Amino acid sequence: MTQAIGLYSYWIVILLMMAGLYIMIARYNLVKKIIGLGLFQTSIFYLYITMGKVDGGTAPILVEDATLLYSNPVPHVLILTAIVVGVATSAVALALIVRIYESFDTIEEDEIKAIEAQEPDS
Amino acid sequence: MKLYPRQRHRVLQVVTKLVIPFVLMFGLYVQFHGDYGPGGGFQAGVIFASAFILHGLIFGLQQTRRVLSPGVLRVMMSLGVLLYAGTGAVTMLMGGNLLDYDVLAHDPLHGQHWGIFAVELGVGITVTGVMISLFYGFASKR
Amino acid sequence: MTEQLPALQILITMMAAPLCVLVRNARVSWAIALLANAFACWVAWQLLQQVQTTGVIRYALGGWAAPSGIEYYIDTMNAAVLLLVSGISTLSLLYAYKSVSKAVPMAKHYLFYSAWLLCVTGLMGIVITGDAFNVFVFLEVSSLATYMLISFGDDRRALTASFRYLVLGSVGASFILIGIGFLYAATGSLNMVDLAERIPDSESQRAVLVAFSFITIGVLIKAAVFPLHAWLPNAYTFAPIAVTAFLAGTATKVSLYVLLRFFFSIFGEAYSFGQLFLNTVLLPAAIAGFVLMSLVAIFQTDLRRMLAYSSVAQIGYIVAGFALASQAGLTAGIVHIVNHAMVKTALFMAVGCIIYRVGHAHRPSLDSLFKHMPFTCVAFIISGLGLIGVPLTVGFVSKFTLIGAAMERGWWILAGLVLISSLMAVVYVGRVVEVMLFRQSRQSGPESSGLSEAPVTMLIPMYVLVAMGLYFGINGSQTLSVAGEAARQLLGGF
Amino acid sequence: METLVAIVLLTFLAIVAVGIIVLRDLLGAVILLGLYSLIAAGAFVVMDAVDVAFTEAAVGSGISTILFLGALSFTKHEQKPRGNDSVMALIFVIVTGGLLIYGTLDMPHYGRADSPAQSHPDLAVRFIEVSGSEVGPPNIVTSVLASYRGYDTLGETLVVFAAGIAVLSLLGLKRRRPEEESPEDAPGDTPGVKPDDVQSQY
Repeated sequence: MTQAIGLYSYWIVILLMMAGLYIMIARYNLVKKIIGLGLFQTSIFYLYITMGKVDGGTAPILVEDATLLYSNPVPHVLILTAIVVGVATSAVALALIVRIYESFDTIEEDEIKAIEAQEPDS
Repeated sequence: MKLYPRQRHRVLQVVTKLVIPFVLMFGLYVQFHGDYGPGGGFQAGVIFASAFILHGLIFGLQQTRRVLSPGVLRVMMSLGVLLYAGTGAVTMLMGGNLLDYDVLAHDPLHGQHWGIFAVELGVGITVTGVMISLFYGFASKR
Repeated sequence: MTEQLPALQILITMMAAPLCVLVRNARVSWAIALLANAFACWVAWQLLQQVQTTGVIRYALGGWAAPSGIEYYIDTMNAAVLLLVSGISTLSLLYAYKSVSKAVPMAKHYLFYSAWLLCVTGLMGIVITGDAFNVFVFLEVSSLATYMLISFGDDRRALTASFRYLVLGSVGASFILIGIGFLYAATGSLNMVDLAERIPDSESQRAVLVAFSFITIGVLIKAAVFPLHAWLPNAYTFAPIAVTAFLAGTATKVSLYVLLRFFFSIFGEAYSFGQLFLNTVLLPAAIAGFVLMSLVAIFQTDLRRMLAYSSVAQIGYIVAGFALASQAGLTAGIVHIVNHAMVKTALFMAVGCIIYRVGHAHRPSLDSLFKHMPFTCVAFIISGLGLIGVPLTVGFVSKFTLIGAAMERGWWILAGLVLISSLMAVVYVGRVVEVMLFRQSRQSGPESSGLSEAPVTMLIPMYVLVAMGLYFGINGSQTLSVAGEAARQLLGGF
Repeated sequence: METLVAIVLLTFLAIVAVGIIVLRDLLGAVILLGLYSLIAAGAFVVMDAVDVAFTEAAVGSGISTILFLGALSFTKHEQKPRGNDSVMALIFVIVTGGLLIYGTLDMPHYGRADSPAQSHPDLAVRFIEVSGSEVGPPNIVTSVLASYRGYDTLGETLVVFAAGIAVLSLLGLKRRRPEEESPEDAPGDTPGVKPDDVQSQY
């Protein structure tokens, strides 16, 4: 059973990551891009956690039982940091979107480009 | 974000008032129990902030701002970072490397305990401040 | 005290950032920022001295020795880049005081300087650390601060420039995160020195290869190397000009440093360039970068945008130096990092002075500016000559070294193309100089009559950079010896 | 059993991801993203990452959904229909994904206890074996997060702080006075309503 999904779970996660990346670069809507970023990053977190899993292991919280097998805590720590970084990035991005909507009256990338193309540089 | 303070969600308001103390209590639990179970400064900060966000959603931002003014939030988010980095500075003054908590007490284990306590508190304060600020920022545009 | 210097390098600017938010006063926060930066600059200078006498410095954070904890790893290369970043930042801050007061509302100044401090802290944190994951964390600190700094620009397009940079930068950072994840899965380590030891023995060589390509692409995006430079021109054009001057000298340079660290120290020259033939990808990109972007720069009418494209071109030279993967090539690349930072920052400062007085940087309408702003124009011309690579300027030192390195490998075409793109630089700098010096004012309208020289606090940092450019141009052996030392250490691995 | 649960959750994630791609209604997509995070948090629990699951549930499906909703409440809710999707983007994504899958081919399999990551003597093994006596807290993640890699967490706090001041500078915390208010009307408002009226509505 374990062998069967030995790599399978990596692959599904990679597919999910690519879905997020695709939304980020192919969609014109700015909010949708950031949704794609969230999808992309959450899937990366999943990939990391997959790496730390040990079969038959338990959560890395020490208990008085020497025979217990623990899962690897290192990816957990890294991802805790990465989650925070991710939400910080989306917050800044969304604040920018709000301001962009205020000054351009649209959040579609191609329409913004069209408006910008009409403005001279200086 | 549109908030409707004047509408009569009396039930929601009463329930919210009942729930908020428990949310805050849970936040404190997560903050200080992070050594033993899942949790820590960051999660606690988010839970703390969620109590205020709930208050803002139900009673309107004006009311929440009376409880917690933006100036206080600014101080909170700076103080948290200063507390964390300051712990590092103190360990350096006491002869250790940056963030080497061993030197904080006579016994390294106690030092570690105090160090982790201080930095988790710093994280918690900053995260609470920033998360509520984010909510204020997005909610107060209109 | 001396053994705590590496920590002070980061800690002071880091603590100054929240302090700025606490005081909420424009002048005080500016003073705090300037003091903290000057201190960081002094520390970096001390570290450079120390590294050159005692060799590599390793500083275990939290007292946990290397692979378990995070460590600072400082050799000649990072010490030099640290000095560059903190130095440029200090000068730009001095410059920012007047320049920013026009662009940013007074009530937001404390946020501006706080973001600046965070940005510097992030950049220095990337450079000083010896831990792969820590690079990602501080990369994000500096990135978020940079997005914010760019959004302070007074044109509404600053917002979209910042947003596009955010999207591309996040893709880059996520790629780096994926790469580090694969490295961790393949070796179980995060420390750079430890990684370098474990990578050759790893049983997951394919994962290592993927990690290598993802980290490379991610960093190339952040460094704005040619086909991945899309975020840079708008960001540089619409950010407040002091920020542009600061970023042009530091942000891309730090990313290039990360590239060096991963290529040469962690994966090793034999792996990156021997086994993977990285130069077959990197060199064409670099060459296309400096030729095409120089060409594009010629047709720009806005000085800021012209210099931005020129920056992408100059990054091409640096990457070409790396791609040679030889002692001489690396030396050329590293020395050009330093030299270009000085020249480009001075140029953007000059443009900032023009914007401060004239209100725009539209080349065709800068007729006979020399009469009104002689000091600014002289600084622009000298730095412009440095950009072209005229003898006795820093640009000459690095281009001469680069051409020498190319010929050592027998790559005559590269040497020729460097010369050709330098000629293009002559054209785009020359057109500005021609307008400034020789073109007669079509009308002496009210617009140009009241012009005067830029404030002294803007001129001083600019002239410090111009003087340094001249000094290191005439006396090139100093920077070359430091760069040569850094290249030797890089090629030797950890 | 655990692996079975993991597979089921992965399938859920895939379905939600498809939903996010095809949905044009942004509000729906945001809610689905929150759901995605919640399912991922569930999967993290299955994979023993309780701290991560806690954070992902609080942040991914809590705070970040609120932020998205906040942003959406004064921008448009609908993504405009576009013609054909970009082929270049598709090719780029397929190449990237292919490269990643190639990289996993010789990766340690899921759940293996003897992989390099699990057996590094100075990281994973040391943290599990001696963090209790070296640092103290029973929760190893807390020990590593706050002590062994405390400097990373300092950086993380800085990132949060940076996001805070960025939103402060971009949006401000105070309600803007009517004359400062932007001229655009948000969707849902009656166009042409004077600022005073808007004020009195609330």
